Amino acid sequence: MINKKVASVEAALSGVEDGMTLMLGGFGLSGIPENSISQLVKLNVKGLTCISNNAGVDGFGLGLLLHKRQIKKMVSSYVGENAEFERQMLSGELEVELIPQGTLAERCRAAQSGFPAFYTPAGYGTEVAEGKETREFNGKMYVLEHAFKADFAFVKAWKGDEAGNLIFKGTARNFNPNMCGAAKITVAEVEELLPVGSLDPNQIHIPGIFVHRIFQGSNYEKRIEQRTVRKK
Amino acid sequence: MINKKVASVEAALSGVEDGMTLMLGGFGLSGIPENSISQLVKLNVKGLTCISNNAGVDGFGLGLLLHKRQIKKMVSSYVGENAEFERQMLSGELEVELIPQGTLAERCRAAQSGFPAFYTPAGYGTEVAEGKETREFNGKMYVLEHAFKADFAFVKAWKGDEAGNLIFKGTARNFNPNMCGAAKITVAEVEELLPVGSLDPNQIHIPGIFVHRIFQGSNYEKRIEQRTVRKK
Amino acid sequence: MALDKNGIAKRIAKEVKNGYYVNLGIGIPTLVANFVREDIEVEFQSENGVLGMGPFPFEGEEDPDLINAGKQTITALPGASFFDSAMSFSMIRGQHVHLTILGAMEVAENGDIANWKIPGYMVKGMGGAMDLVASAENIIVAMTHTNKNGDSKLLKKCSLPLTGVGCVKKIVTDLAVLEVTPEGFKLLERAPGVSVETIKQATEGKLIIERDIPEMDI
Amino acid sequence: MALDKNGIAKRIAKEVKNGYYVNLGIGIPTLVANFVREDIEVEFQSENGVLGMGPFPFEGEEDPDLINAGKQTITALPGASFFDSAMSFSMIRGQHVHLTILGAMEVAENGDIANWKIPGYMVKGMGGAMDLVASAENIIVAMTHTNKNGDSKLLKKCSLPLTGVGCVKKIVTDLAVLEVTPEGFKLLERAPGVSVETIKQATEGKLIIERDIPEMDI
Repeated sequence: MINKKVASVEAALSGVEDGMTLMLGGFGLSGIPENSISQLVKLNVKGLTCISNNAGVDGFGLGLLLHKRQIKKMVSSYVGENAEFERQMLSGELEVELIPQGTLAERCRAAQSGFPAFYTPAGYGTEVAEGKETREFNGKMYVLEHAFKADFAFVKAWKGDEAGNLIFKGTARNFNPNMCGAAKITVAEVEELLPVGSLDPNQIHIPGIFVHRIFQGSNYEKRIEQRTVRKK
Repeated sequence: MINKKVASVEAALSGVEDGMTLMLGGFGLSGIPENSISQLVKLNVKGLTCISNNAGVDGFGLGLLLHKRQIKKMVSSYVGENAEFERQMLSGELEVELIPQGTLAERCRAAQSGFPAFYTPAGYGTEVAEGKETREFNGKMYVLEHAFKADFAFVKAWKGDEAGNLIFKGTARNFNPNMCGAAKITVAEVEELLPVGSLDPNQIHIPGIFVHRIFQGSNYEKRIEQRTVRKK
Repeated sequence: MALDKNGIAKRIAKEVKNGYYVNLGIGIPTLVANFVREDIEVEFQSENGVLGMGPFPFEGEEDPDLINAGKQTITALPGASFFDSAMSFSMIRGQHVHLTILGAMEVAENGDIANWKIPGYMVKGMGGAMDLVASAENIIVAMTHTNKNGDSKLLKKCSLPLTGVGCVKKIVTDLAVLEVTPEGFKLLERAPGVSVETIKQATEGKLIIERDIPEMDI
Repeated sequence: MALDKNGIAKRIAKEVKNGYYVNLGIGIPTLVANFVREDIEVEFQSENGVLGMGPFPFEGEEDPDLINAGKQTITALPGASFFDSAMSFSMIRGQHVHLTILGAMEVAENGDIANWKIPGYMVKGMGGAMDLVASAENIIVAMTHTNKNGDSKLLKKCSLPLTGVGCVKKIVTDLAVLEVTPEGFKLLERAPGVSVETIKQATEGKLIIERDIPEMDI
């Protein structure tokens, strides 16, 4: 067994530098790597390119990095929950690349899996396809999309073991598994870090080979964006 | 919940006809759809194209279909365990397309996922790439490979529920998940068919949406190809 | 009288057939789940990674690890499954999801749809909408027939950046049900009490009216 | 004296470093696992869907649902995981596996390898070998220096259909350890008691001999 455990969030993020490209898991505020984001704020690294489906909200998630102007560019599919984001984008301080959600997921998976490029129908005929190669297969048009290149991927899992194996929970899974191994270094934070042998090998969502550093996270806030209930 | 349960192997294979293209899960004899194969033998459908990593052995697995000359063409990565196979291939009775194992898996996954084509490095510079488009990305050469098109996919899982959700066991998983939803109709046979609600939604390997028919298998033989042991 | 949101959702619910896997967009489409007949088998998919989505949770039972694509807390029904984003879009792109219901700012008479961007004003992003409209075989748009200024949203040609081309099959608005045909918007049904003339006035794109147009049965 | 299979495996085991994920081919490569130092952390991957592969099971503990790529019954160590074939080749193609050790029928001085087909005679297929050699950054070939007829397997150019081009980095045979360089096969080590002259005789491709060639330390 190859041990991936690091003792602290500081050790987990060692090597993160200004100008790097980062992947961050999560959908909305669900399944985001809260501890890694806090540490990025503390490190105050600047000029970051962040690949993440969303950009957090004011005061939480990636909103914390936006507030400190650490992000140069966001690559996302949906960014509509954040006034500071909107201000920076409209003023031109922040560069934004919006791409279809399925394309975002698959560009991560392509990087994880060693595929340089693939053809997808999403965005054909729209501004998303401008400047990109398009091609017909079986009478339907597709756009050529490329694997992402990133320096660090930060993911959040429910359970993990010291070999780096990960299990996610509910819809907090989302982009997290697809980002594992999709960057030069993958850092996983987990709610529960267990000794090797604690997880059923049949139920592991992401084998440890895709994870380079794993650490026990703490103080998860797990904020709910749209609390919606019905009456009993 | 959409119920996918069918009462019998006969019902599960209804619609299978001469000349169809079939996908069959399994690696060697591990995780093969034993019941569906038996029924194919019984139906005596002919002129089949079979996409399967291996071609069984004499007298078991796809070897049973070969013996009855039901297969016109095999699409596989490794076929070396079967004397009847070799005889038919060398005599020209059987058409054989050999493709790299990772390409085989991904061509299934592409069909499942709606990707018409992708670039992979496997086979570049070899006869596998002959007649195929090749292309350089980042200084490395890749081959364009296409999604499979198949009529039926036959897979074998460990546990399943009536909604068609599947859980596989050990290395009997192999190609089975990648073939689900990769053909027009996917038929899953399971060792244990459970009522809906019996499986943890977090531990499902293949959601029922990829499975059209599911049935309780019986009399699994699970033959071992290379029994290898060490001494106590 | 023009339908309200629930009326539109109620009419669309009739398009949901037995055995369908359905993806519901944010807004009016979300309401459709409330009106689907209870005697048919239907499963709802949400692109953030759940199949077999159930109703909102009871108060106190919200789970931050269980949300829908609108970031609302939800529940999972028996038979549900969770999966990653790549697999979720395998379901969508691979056409395993049978019906997509989503909102729109504009639809053109050739089936083009625009619903993700108003240049210089609103730039929230397309989320999963571009994958959905490029992939789904059956796309129903749920929207009001005109915008807040009273301008038609059923156009000859979209003025806003497109989400997808030639993909919309059916439109249900507060005024009418329309089918997108090679010849233009074919009027199928009127909202109860709404005249054909009112629909004509509210439709900029080419409107095809054959025979008498029945009222919706909702 | 020329090494036997175990000798070749033992020498290759020294190439396995701490923290490596390793894929072992069928035959001699499988034996390498027996000789890896016990004080380093290594995990073995088998492309049929297991990471953290352990030794063969004790008699009576064989599980038909737990085999390696050679279809042999195996065990899984603590920390192991099972996965599907697409994910398995994600590990391989994505270069997450650090070292691939496989057999060969021929290797050319430019690093080409042939190991899957003898036209008209043996056509078993490439299995995962083409993916492995096209993807791995570090490929070691384990083979005898000559074939049964005494012909060299280290050639100027492969005569058999290729498995991959320019990919082999190192070769360990019963006679020698060689590195594939832009100039040809660079002789690094001799098997104990085997002379440079013997290796020269057995090598058809260009052999580079710089300085004294040490004996292997096994």
